[in-house]
Amino acid sequence: MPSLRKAAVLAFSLLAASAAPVSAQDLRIGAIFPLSGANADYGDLYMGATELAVSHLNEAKVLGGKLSIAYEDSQALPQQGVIAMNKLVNVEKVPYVLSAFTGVSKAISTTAARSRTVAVNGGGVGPDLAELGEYFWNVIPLANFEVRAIAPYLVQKRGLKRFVLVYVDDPLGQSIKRELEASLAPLGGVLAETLSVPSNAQQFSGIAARVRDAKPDVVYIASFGAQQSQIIKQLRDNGVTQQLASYSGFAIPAIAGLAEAKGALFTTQRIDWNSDDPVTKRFTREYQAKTSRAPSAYAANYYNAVLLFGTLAASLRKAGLPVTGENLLAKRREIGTFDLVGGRVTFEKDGTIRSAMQINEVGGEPAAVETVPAP
Amino acid sequence: MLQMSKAPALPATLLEIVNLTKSFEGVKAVDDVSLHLREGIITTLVGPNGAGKTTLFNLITGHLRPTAGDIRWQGDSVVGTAPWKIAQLGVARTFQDLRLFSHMTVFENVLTVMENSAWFWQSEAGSVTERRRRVHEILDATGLVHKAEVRANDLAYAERKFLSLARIMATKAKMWLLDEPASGLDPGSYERFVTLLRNEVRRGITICIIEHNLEIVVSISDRISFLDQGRLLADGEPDEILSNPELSSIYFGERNP
Amino acid sequence: MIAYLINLATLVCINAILAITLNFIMGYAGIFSLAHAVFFGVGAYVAAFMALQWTDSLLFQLVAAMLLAGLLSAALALPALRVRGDYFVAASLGFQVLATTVFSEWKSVTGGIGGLVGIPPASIAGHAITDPVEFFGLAAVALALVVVLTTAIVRSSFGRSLKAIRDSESAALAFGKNVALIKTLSVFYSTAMCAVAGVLYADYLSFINVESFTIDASTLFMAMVIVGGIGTVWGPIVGAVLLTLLPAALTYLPFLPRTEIGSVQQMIYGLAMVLLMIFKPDGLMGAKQGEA
Amino acid sequence: MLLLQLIINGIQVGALYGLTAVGFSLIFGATKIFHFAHGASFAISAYVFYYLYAVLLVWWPISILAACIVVVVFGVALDRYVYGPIQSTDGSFFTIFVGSFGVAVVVQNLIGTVFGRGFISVPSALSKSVELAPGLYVAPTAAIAVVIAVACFVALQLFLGRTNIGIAMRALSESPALVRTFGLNPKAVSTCAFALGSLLVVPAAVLTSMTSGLNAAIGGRVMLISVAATIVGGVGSLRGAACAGLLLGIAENLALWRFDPQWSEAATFLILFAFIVLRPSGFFGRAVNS
Repeated sequence: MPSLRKAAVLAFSLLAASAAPVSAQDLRIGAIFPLSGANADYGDLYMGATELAVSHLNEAKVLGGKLSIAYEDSQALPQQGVIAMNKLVNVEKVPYVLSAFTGVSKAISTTAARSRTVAVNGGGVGPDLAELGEYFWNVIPLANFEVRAIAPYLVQKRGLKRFVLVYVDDPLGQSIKRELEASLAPLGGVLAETLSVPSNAQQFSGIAARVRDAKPDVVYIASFGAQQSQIIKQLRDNGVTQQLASYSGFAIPAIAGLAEAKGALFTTQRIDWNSDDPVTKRFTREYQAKTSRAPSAYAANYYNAVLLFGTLAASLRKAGLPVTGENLLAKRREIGTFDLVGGRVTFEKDGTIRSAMQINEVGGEPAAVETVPAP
Repeated sequence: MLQMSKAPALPATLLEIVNLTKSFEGVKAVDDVSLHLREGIITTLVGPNGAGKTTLFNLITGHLRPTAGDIRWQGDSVVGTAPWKIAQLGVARTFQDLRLFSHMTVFENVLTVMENSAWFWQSEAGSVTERRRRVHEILDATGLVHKAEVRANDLAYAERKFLSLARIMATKAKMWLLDEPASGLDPGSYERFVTLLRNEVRRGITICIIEHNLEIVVSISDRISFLDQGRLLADGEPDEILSNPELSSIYFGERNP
Repeated sequence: MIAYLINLATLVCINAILAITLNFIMGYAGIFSLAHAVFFGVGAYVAAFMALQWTDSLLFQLVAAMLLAGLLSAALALPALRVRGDYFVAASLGFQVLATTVFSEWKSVTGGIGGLVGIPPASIAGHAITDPVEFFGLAAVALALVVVLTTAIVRSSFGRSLKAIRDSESAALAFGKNVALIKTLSVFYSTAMCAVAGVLYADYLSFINVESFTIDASTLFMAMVIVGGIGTVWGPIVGAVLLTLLPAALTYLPFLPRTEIGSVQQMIYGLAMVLLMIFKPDGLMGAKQGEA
Repeated sequence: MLLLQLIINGIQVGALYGLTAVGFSLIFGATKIFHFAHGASFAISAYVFYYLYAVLLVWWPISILAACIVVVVFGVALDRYVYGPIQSTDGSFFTIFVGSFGVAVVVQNLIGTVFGRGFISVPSALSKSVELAPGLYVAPTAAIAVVIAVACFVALQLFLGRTNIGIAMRALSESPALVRTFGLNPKAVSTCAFALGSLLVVPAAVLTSMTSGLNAAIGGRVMLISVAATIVGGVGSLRGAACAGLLLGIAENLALWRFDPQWSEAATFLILFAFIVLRPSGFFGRAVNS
């Protein structure tokens, strides 16, 4: 039961928070994750990583005080996200908030900019996340990179030219649609049909009929969470036998465990789990030990987001400056390049990062089918 | 229709019903009825259950639309007119099941009837104090003064009957249609009731009443119209109707083929 | 902490306006609508769209939102109010679902599921309201006006006509009440005031999307009215306070796992609805003699 | 071919909608209770079946039987301990509706807490389609759905037409007094209506768990469809509810032929509105204007 573990982690951190003496040196950051609702799986995943990062930073004692995270539940819903953000900014007065999901991230970005609080996204991949102001950072390459990586691979290496897109009609899905439209034609591929679905839809037998009718070579699915499993299962049940493809949304346990999803291809940012870099090594080893899960790109991103804060806050402390959103932003611009899980990362001007991508196969060994270098 | 000998001088007709028919899925609840409701008198509708008396009321007040025929108020047809407009022309009614404004106080029940339809200002209904005085008067006449602030739902049965009457007294209607207003009243109450009605008629109100209790029918009626199975069988002076053996046998259920 | 309390208080004011306006048609006109969130949404979208495209003037936003919501409801009310009560509930339910689809599909106006981001703060006579305390003041004034106006209407002759219709429509008709007009006017008033809450909401959060205007929101508003006491003046306000503060209060219970707060909150108000209907159908503030 | 495929999909979905709607309509007709928690019954039976069959690996007939028992107990208990007390104090349409609504909210969240809010489905070979004709795929579940729906409906009609209690159930909505003169207790008849009405959701719940899967919020959607079908079919007409359920299922799928999927739910409610405005009595119902 993942929820039990999650509850245990929470109970523990609450106990720890209340037991430990609070000193003026202590630091607190916020996190707005889906902890309940249909996308709680993701929140669970992220939390394992952030907790690990917090314990590593506290062990290292580089901050001059204890670091802790105030978690708020967004249910992956924008409105809940805004309410949570208001609470974090006004009550907890945190300088730094971890965010997830494109919709939630967009929603909290106004508050972030107005209150000069840094918001860091490690999960949402909608390309418009790059345009949310200087206080909004992304430690995850956005979906345009994902589409640009997988499209040439499918068309040129696999010879799959005819695409059908099944997408949730939200900012992420729309941007993937735009990106596919733009990148397929030059490659000689065709986007034969695009089918949008409401985010709460359950029945996909009709969609399956339309997918079959379009006679695709490959079906690209741009949904998230539990709905992805439903789409895959019902497509397979209803006679869609073609190759399935997706973005990093497929990097969750529910998909890995779904028999119907076997063989589906999806992109994630490139992370060499077997790299010799000490940060990556330690993360890989301890994450696996602590959560009994294979490390994933999502986990690495949120680990990185906390680590990034640690690095910035430590150097601010060293310089005798208060840890505020403004100072964190200035410091990030000053340092520019960071050693994080997966290697060295450089921030672009708009607060996003570029990274090499890899293409994975569900249930495939080895994990990565193909590596695409950073553009 | 049985023809009764006509009395020489009848009052003018206020409401005329002309060949009125209403059928529900082929069953004629009111069947070709023609009737004059005359000014300043009490006309009683009698007849066994299912004779179509209440349906006739519903047709007059516009709650139902006739299948055929015409209803004329002071000479003008009112068929197809909305019930609230007919009410504003001057036809008020009570219901067999009372239909009080059950969650409102007695005072409010009467007051709201006095007020105009949808607007906040009450140009025709007089000043606020004037209206309140009038409500008080009516409650006094119906013996409900000490219950003014009680919710209609919490009244005793007889009190509810009187509230139903108080409500109709508050209207400016010229004609009242009363659907079994006295049923279930104890003798003391209905005496008070009959007196009240008589006073109102003296003020110039025209009343049409549905009543089963023959004692009341006798004591109250100026004219009687007898209905059975939707048809008007007789229409005339009380003693004429009540002395007709054929009608009384129908009334008491000994229907002859 | 003060800032957080003011944040909650502002949301309470907005929710109280919604509950009062819903109570107005449910409690006094006997119209049971499960589509209240639609008009909340119309108000919010009008304000957001205007603020993003034309003007940040609160006055213009309010007038436009109220008119649009009111006219839309009147257009719908005319055919829908002809049918029986349970049909109206079903029709309003269907309308709510349909409106949710429109809100998420009409992307050029509503921004789709992604919503409208970065709504500029509203201004009164050129003064932009960005300070949360000022905004709370604005919301409180709006709430006070709605309470006063609604109470005045309920106690007026119009209010009595409304209650008469609720208690017996046929009797009201028989006493010369223009039922269709009165009902339509009351729906117009209720939804126009509901749109005021929408305007405040959009300007306050500076972000809106369809999720705030779904059937869940309509259910929550209905629960506020019912828990507080349907057809009473203070009931909807009490209900709004309780149900708005409930999730915030639950976050302070240390033994409750974070992940379950949403469910526990909904279970509490679901259960409250059941128990109230069994033991005290008039709600917490209801059942005073003579109050109707 | 796409059109034919969509119609077939629609029939499968519609058959299950029809059955569920008949259950709702039966309860509403016989007791005048607007049983909003009918969707909750659906969710409960689906989750009981899922838990026994897919998690505990119980033999399927026993899992279905257990689902039947639990859902009947739930329905009857609601009638006895929630609707009964409400009816005895106030009993207006609205108080019952609110009480029922509250039950639906509680059940949905309880299921979410116990089983999680994510999507689950029962793995079954029955939901795997076979290609009947080129481009035409039909799963065994479609055939099962249609057969069971027809069988249940015929059985129900026989029961209502031939047995004392069945006749009483139809009479109850007309006049409770009439039922008493039959020598039957209206309470017992209402219990029977709840038991039967709740039982009718089981086939749909079980098949849905195999085809499109479940989540905790599924009850709400089922409820919307049932209410819509009851009204479109005409209140009090079981035949109408069944036909309307089928119609809504087909309409929802046919909408996919020309429109984006997010409008398919809207199709349901456009039909509902059309009926409410143009023909409020439904296919077979009585006039209902106030």
